[in-house]
Amino acid sequence: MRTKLGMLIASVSLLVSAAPAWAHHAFAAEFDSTKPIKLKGVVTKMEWINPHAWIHLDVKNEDGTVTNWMVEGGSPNTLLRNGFTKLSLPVGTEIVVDGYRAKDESNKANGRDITFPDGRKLFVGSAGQGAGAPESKPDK
Amino acid sequence: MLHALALAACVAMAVSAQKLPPTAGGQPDLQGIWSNATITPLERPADLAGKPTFTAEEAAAYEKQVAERSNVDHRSGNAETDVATAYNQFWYDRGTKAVETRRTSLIVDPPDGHIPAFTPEAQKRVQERRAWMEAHATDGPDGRTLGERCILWATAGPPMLPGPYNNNFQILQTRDQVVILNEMIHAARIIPLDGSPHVASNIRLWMGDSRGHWDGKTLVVDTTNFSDQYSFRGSDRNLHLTERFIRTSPDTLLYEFTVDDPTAFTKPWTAQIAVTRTKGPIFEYACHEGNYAMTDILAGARAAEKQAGK
Amino acid sequence: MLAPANAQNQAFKPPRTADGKPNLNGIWQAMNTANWDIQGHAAQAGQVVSLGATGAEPPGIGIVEGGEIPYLPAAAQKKKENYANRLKLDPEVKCYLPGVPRATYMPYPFQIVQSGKFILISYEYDGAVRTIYMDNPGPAPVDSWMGWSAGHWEGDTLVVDVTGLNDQTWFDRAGDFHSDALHVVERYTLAAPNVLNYEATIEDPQVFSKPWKISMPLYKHLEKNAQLLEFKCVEFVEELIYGHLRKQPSK
Amino acid sequence: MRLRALAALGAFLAPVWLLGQQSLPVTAKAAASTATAKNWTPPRTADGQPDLEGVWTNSTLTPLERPAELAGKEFLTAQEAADYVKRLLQQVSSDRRDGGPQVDVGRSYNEFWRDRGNDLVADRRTSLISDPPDGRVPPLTPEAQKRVEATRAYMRDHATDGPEGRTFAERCIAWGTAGPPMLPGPYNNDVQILQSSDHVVILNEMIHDARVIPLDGRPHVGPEIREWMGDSRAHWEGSTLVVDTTNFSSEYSFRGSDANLHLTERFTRVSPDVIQYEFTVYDPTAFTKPWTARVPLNKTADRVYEYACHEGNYALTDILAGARAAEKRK
Repeated sequence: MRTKLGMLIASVSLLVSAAPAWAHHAFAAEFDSTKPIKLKGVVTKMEWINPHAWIHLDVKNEDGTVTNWMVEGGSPNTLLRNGFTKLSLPVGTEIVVDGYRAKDESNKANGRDITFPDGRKLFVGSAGQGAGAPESKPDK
Repeated sequence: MLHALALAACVAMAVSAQKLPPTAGGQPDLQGIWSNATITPLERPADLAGKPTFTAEEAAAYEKQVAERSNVDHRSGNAETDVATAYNQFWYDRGTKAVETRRTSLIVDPPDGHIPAFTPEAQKRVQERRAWMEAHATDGPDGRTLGERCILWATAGPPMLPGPYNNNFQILQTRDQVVILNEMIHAARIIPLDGSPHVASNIRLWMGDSRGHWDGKTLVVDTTNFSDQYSFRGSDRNLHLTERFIRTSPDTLLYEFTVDDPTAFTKPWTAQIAVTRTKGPIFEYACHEGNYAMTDILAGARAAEKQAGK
Repeated sequence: MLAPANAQNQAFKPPRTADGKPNLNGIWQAMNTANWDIQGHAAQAGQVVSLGATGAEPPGIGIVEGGEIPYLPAAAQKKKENYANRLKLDPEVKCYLPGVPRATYMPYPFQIVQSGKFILISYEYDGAVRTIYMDNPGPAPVDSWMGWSAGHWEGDTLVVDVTGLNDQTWFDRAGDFHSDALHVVERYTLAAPNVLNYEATIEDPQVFSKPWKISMPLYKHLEKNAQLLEFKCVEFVEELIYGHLRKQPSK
Repeated sequence: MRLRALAALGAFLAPVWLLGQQSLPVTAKAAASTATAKNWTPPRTADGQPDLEGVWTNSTLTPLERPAELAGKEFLTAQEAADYVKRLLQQVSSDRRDGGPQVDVGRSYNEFWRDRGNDLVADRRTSLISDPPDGRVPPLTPEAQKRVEATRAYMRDHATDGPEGRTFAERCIAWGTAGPPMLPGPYNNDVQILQSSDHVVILNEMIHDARVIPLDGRPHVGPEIREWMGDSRAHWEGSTLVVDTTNFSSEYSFRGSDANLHLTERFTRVSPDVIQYEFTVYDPTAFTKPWTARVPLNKTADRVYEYACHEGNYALTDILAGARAAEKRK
C-alpha cells in the first residue's frame, strides 16, 4: 500500500495528464486517500488565506469532548470575485465536511465536499462555468 | 557655574586672545589640534591638602619629582612591578608641565580639589560594581574595563581628561556644528549648534548626546542621554555634563567641565584644564582591531585554570 | 520633523504627469532605521551571535511623532513580549509580506507606478505589491497582508486610505504590532524634485488609546538605470520553517 | 548545488494541469472583436501610448498543446467545439466523485473554487501553440532531455524528503502559469496592466508577481544577475507592446527551458475587450526550435486580489509532516 501511495504521489506531481484537478499543491501528498473522513461541526474560524482557505470547526466526539479540525479549501480569491466576503461564513455556522484526513494524522482534512446539515452544498458549481454565488451561500 | 577664582584666571587669559581672528562664519575660532597633556592630577594629592596653588619654585620642584616618579625606564622594582611597567618611557606622552595656573588639582570646585562624596546609592553601586569586576576579572570580556574592551576610553570622555599618551584632540567648526575628534579611541563628537533638542530619553549612548551653543566667546556643550553602562568617576545615567571651551591665546584653550549628577554625587563639581596647541596630525587609533591583549588575558586565565585543575 | 520640507513645499512646484497630477513615479526608499524600531532607539547587539556587527541593530531617532506610541495597557505588555521574542515572532524573519506602513521603510527600495487609473506600488522586499484604487473600491472583501488601498488627491497630496489589513504584520522588528482593526491613512507629498514626504496616521482602537502619526522623507533613487531586482525570500527561509521536517539521512 | 539544479526542474513540472485544460476564452464577444480588429483604433493613454490598462483574464479551456486525439486538426468547427467543451468540462470537473479514493483526493475540493473558463479560444484553434503548426512544444535537445529526466527522477525519489522535492509552486517560489510567459491555470487567471510614461507593470494575481518593466530603452542587467521572473525590457512596435525577457535564474525552467531562455511577449489590443497576447520561446540549448503561443486576454471588471502564497502555506508543512509520520509508523 505504501508503495502504491508513493507511486500515486509521483504520478500526481509528475504525470502531466493524470491530474485533472491539480491545485497549488498535490493534495494527494498532503491527505491520505485511505482515510476518508466525515466531520460535522460548527465553524470557529474561517481563514481567508492563500494559497488555500482553511475552515476551522469544532467537532463533538462520541465521548462528548470537542476537537478543533482544520479543513482545506481552494484559493479564496475566486470566491471573492463571486461576492464572498469575510462575513460569508460566520462563526457558529454548522457544516458537514466530507474529505480525507492529513497524512500526519493531525486534525486536518481537505474539504472535498462541504455541505450544510440539510444537504445544500456550500461551495457549489463552478465560477468558471458561470455558476456565480451558490444559492446556499450564507448571508453576507 | 565657574568657580570665581577660575573665572578670573580665565578672563585674564582670554583678554590676550581678544585679537584672534574669528572663523569665516564669524565664530570664535577654536579650530586646530590640541593637547591636554599635563602632570597636574584631577584631584589634589593628600600631601598638598589646603594648598590650592604652587609658587613658581614649588611647581618646578613638583614637575621634577613627578618626572622621576613616573619614569618607567628604571628596573628597580620586583618582577611584578616590572611587568606592570609595561614598556619604556619613550611610549608615553604625559606632559611634563603642571597646568599654567599652577593649581594643585584640575578640580577647581569644590575648593578642596576633590570629587564630592557619592550619594549612598552611588556608593553602594560603585562598590558592588568594583566587587563584581574583581570577582569576574577574567571570566569573560565583560569583566575587563571598557578601555580594555575598546568600547570607550576613560579620558576621551566626555569629559576629556589627560591620560598617559595620545592626549590629542582636534576641533573643527562649521556654522551649524562643531566636531571634537579625540585621538582616543577615534571618537568624534559631531555637535549640533542649531538649538535642536536632545534625542528621546530612551536613546542612551556611550558618549551621550551633545548639543552646543555659543555663550559670548565660549563654546558651551551640553551632554545628556549617557548609557546605563557608562560611569564617569561613579556617575550614572542621570549624568548631565556641561563643557566650556574658550580660546585664551593663539596657542591655548581653557577647557572646563562641570559634572552634575544628583543621584550619584552629593553636589556638582568642576574641573579646568589648560589645553595647548600641538602639532598634528591625529593618527588613527583603531583599538579593537588589534586588541590581541583581550584574547591573551582570557586565554591566559583559561590556561591557568587548566593547570590548576591538573 | 517635516516642517521645513512642508514649508519648502509651498514654493516647490511638483512635476506633473500627462493628466496633470503630481508625478510620483520613481524608485523611492526611506533612509532611516525605522524597520528596526519605529521609536527612537540606540544601537544594540544583534540576536544572532555569529552575525557579529553585521547583525547588530543600528540606532535611529525614530519616526513616531511625539516619540511615544499610545499603547493600551494590555497592548503595551504584548509589545514587550513581542520584543523579547522578536527573533521568533517577527514576520519579516519568515519572509512574510510586510503590511502597511512597514513596507514603506524597510531597507529595500520600492517603485511607484502612476497611471491615470491606478497607482501601483511594487516593493522589492518579497515582491510585495499594492494597487491603490482611485475609483473607490468599497470595503475590503477580506483581510490581507498588504491591505486594501483607496486613493484620492487632496491638492497635490496623494491620500491613501488603507483598511482590510490582517493582524499578522508588525510595524518593525521591535514587536510593535496592531490588530485587524488597523486603519492607516497615508499621505504622499512631493517636497522637492527627489524628496517625497510620507506621513501615516495609525488608528486601531483595540491596541492604541488614540490615533498617532509617523512621518519621514523618502528619497528617490537617481542611479543610472535604477531598477528593482527580485528579493524572493521564501527560498531563503525554507530551512528555518521546514528544516525540522526534513528526512533524516540516517533513517 | 546539484540538488538545486535538479530542483529547478520543478518549475517545469509545476504546471501539471496545463495539458488537460486550458485555453483562451472564446466568447462570442471575443470572436467579434477579432473581426473588428482591422478597422478598430486602440485608445491612447494620456501619455499617448496605446492603452492596455485594466484587469484581464486568460482563462480558457484550450490546451497549450494540441491533444493527440486532435492531431492534424488545427481548428474545430463550431459544433465540434461545443462537443469538445462539454466533454472537457465533464472530464476536468472536480465535483465528480467517481474514480476511486486516490483520484478523489487528488481532485482536492469543489469546482466552485476554480475559474478555468468555459470555452475555447475564439478562433477555435485546438492549441494555444500556433507555431510549430503541429501545436506541440518542439522536442527538447538531447542535453535538455537529459536534464529534465534527471530532475524528474530527483523529484520522484525525493518527493517528500524536504522542500526541494516539491515544485516551486508548492514552495510558493514561482507559479507555473504566472510566468513569464503567462498561461491560463485553473484559477486566479487575472492580470492587471498599468502604464506610466516610462514603465509598464504586469501584475499577475498568482503569486502576487508584478513585473515593473522599463520602456526607456535601457539594456538588460548584467549576466551575473539571474532572476526567477527574468529581467524584462519593453518597447512599442506600432500599437504592439513588445517585452523582451532574459536573465532567467538557472533554477527556473519553463517547460524544459534553461538559463538561456530568451522570451519575447507581444501585447496588442485588438478590440475594447481583448488583448492578443503572443509569446515566443527562444532557447537553443533547450528546444530544437523556437515556438510561439497565442493567448487572448479578455477584459474583466474583476479586481486582482492578494495571493499571499507562502504566508498561509500550511500544506507544505503537512506534506513533509505526513511523510515523517509515515516513516515513524514504519
